[in-house]
Amino acid sequence: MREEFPILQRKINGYPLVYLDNAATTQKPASVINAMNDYYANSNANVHRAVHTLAGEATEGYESCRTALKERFNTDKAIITSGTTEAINLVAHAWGRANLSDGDAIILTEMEHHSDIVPWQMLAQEKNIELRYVPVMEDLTLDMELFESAIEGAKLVCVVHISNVLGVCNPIEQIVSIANKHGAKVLLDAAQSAPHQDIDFKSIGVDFMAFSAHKMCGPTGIGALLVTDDAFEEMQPFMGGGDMIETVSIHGSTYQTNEQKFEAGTPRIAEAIGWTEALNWLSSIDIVAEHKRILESARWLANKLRAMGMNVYGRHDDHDAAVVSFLHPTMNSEDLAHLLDARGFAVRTGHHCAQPLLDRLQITGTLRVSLYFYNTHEEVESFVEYFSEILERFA
Amino acid sequence: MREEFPILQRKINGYPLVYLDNAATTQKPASVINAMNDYYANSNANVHRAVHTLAGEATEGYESCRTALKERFNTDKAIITSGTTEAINLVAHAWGRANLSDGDAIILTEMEHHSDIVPWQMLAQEKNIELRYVPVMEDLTLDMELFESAIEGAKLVCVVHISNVLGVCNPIEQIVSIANKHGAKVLLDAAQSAPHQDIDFKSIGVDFMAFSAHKMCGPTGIGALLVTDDAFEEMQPFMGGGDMIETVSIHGSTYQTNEQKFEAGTPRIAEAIGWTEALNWLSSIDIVAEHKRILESARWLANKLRAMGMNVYGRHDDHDAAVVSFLHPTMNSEDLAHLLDARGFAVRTGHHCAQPLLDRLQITGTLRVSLYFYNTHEEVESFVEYFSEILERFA
Amino acid sequence: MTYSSELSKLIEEFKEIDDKMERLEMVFDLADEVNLLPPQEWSDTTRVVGCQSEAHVRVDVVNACVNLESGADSKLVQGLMGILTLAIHGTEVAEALKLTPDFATEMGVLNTLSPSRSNGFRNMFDKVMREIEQIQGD
Amino acid sequence: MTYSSELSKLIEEFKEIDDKMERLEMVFDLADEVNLLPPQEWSDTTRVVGCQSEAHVRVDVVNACVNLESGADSKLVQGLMGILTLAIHGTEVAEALKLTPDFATEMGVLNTLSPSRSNGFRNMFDKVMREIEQIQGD
Ligand SMILES: Cc1ncc(COP(=O)(O)O)c(C=O)c1O
Ligand SMILES: Cc1ncc(COP(=O)(O)O)c(C=O)c1O
Repeated sequence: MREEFPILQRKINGYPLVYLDNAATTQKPASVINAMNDYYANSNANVHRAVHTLAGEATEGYESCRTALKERFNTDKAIITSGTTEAINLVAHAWGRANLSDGDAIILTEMEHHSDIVPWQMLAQEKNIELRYVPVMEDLTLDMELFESAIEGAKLVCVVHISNVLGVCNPIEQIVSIANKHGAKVLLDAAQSAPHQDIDFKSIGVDFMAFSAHKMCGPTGIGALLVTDDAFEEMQPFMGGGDMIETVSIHGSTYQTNEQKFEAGTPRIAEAIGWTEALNWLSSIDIVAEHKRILESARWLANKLRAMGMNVYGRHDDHDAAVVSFLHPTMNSEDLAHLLDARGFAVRTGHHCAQPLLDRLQITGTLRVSLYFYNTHEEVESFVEYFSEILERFA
Repeated sequence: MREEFPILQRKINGYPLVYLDNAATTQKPASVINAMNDYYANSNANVHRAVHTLAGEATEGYESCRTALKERFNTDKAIITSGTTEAINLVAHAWGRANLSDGDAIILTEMEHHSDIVPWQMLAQEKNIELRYVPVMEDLTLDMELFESAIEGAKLVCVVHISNVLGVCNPIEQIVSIANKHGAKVLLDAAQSAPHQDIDFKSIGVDFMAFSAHKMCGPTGIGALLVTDDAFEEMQPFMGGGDMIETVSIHGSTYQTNEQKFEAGTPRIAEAIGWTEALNWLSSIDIVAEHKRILESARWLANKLRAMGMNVYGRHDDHDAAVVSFLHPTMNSEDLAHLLDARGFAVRTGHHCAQPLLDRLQITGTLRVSLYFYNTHEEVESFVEYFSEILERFA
Repeated sequence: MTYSSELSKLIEEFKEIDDKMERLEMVFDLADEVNLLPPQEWSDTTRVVGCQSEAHVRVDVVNACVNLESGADSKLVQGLMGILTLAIHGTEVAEALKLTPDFATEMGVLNTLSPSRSNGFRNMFDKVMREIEQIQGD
Repeated sequence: MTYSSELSKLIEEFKEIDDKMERLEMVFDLADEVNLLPPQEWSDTTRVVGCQSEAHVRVDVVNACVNLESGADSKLVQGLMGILTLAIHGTEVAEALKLTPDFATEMGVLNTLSPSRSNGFRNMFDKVMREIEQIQGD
């Protein structure tokens, strides 16, 4: 598999790249890079409503992404956005502003990424909506008792499927069933889960699901919002412009009735074509087996780090992600990351766009190792080896 | 120059591609395609706040686009968006919603693209704002007298620099000076002008300027909004999420103070790197001379078509674009476009996302030929030759 | 499925043509095969939605056979209507209802056209079939 | 520009090292060169903004010479502070103000670091220089 990813040949400071920053973004197989290349070199044109051959090819390429999303995730509606963040903002503007009002409540969790907090804070301010945050407990899971008591009167639950800091997978089925009982819709932030699991949108039962291509071997600049037909009907247009309209006159406009209603302007054509290939690539591997394999490596790593005296933030249950967040008791994480980079190890430090979670854990950041399917256990072993060396030399 | 564009080698239905749909989107030189390729194959990582080498390279690559935009257009603030459409929607949400209210007026023109109409119609509905449309006159120019009388009490003027249907270049200096006198801000839709002219943002004097990379040899999925410092200070955040914040807590958030405030989520990294190369490519050619050359071809074409009995919509003044919109007196434009495609000629038909303009002209669409710098006069001649053949055979 | 001999012949003819231009020319020529529904009889009920241009059809059943009138402002679209006319006009309802849009794919006529045009054909086909079913159901 | 002999020596030493790890090690070692501003004296006035981590400096002029105290929670950042200390601590104000951040580029120390870290260095440098100017202006 590794030879399919050109960047894995890269040397950093003279050492082979060991890319362990996959929760931030994943690398791309040659098939994805080549598909975009091929589009620009052979078929580039603007889409929709055009007659010439290139425009036909571009339109088919763009729409093939929607088809691939519908197939992979079993959904009737797939709106293409610029990423998870825009997808969540789309829900806030297109659904939230039209369907929530003064005194309504939205439930968030302390585990959310900033992209699933800030849009709601803005909406809450504008519309005088109450935000209720489900706390994270000592064992790094959501306090489901408090969730049950908070749901009363809430119209929307926004929850991250898998935490990008902890790797913890939240009990979505349980959350959906409680929310449904109280007539609340559920928005799932699947930025970290869509890359790691086979998700069936219809059976998981949420109303909205947001994710990004770049975290699942696809290009930057594109993502999607999956929506149930019911929720779709309740959505008002968000951004206005070309492609999302049916007719425009100086007296007013009418809109498309399908997903294009929410895709104003020239769309992300090359990106859609690249993402289609990424979805194909994911379908070509045994993602369940691969996930099990890298999760094993993550567990092994977490235990090693604990044995070395690190504070590890994660539990690594079977459905959790292969993410290991940790802190050295005294050494600064960024110093460590710099030293790791000197030997080609790419890891991430900082607040990982989840400050409320870190506030709860009473820390300001972690050093995070995150694995994807092209990572090997040997890479993780070499990480541990070199990390011990650093500690001996610098701690 | 043509050999720099891989797609120009393409054959369509066995005939060499003659790409005359440049107002819809332009083709990409190899340098642009390769830069994105190279990013994905060697430097792909998420940007900002990271320590490792790849993240550093990705951040530099992304920010180099902003630097290139600032240099090329002489501006202090360049916000990166997904395109012209998102840039205009950003103004409507971030500036419009915060600074306009009940009873205010916005001036548009009948020549606007839907992307510069629909966002304002939506805002007008929400906030009870009056929209005043400056009419297009017989000679295809704006009625500046009516503009002067409409400006009274208006807070914002939204005007297209060059019409994507007519190629007509509007008198922006005059519009800005009238608007300034009445304290109205000006938003320039530069989607068609940024690719064809050297524009100095500070000296043209508008407050906002929106354009897309894909119409100037750059990739899909990226564009920009240039903003004056004053207008920037009046803008409230639009989309919320990662990267646009300074701090987030469950009690509220604080925002970045630079352009990142309006760039929520993982940005368009590969696209920014590609666009930088496109801007470099544009700087490497003599755009004034090239524009003159293709405008000459457009004039020649317009005259030929008139002589063949076509109705041509355009005047082709020195600053107008090399766009020729026309109609056959009886034959359907899409039929013609299909026949043209049979011999490799790519043209566009339809309403070109400018229905109010077509309403004014009392037509429902045109057949549009639009040239860019890699087009040759020979291509235009062969177009005329083949077009006459079609007319003989089918009209 | 099996086609009427006229349709079969048409399918064969189409298949033999390589040049897009000639295929388009053939579609153009077939525009004459429609029973013309003149523009003054076009209305919202006759309109084929989702077509780029104006395309109108009126379906009836006369003596248990399909009666199809149609017209469009695009000659290509009217050519497609001509093909459909050859396929089902005057045939028995039961026979007509057996037709699937595959025949157009088989002819290669759809990939001669832009995706939006072939969607238009699909919409027209669906509208005609739906109306035949409805009339039959009444 | 000309540097003090101590700074010049440091620049030469840095230039000779190819391995990033060793260069980082050298920066780490230079963390001891600061006149430590202990965490309990860190405040909003001493904070270098735009740094990822906590970085604090206090500048004074004593007998017309620069007095620089500093500290950071990152040893690398404190190492950068150590370099700045070697460059300007104890030198005459007029001399210190001549320094530009180029010396760090010349040393190759900045491209050892991530862009955000080198921005942090830049911010620290600017803050220190601004404060020296201010004190001198008073
Ligand atoms: C004048 C004008 N404005 C706005 C746009 C919209 O640009 P985009 O679709 O790239 O957002 C276009 C291009 O279609 C245009 O020609
Ligand atoms: C859990 C989670 N939600 C949302 C996001 C935002 O995704 P993007 O930056 O691609 O919009 C991320 C990634 O950073 C994430 O990990």
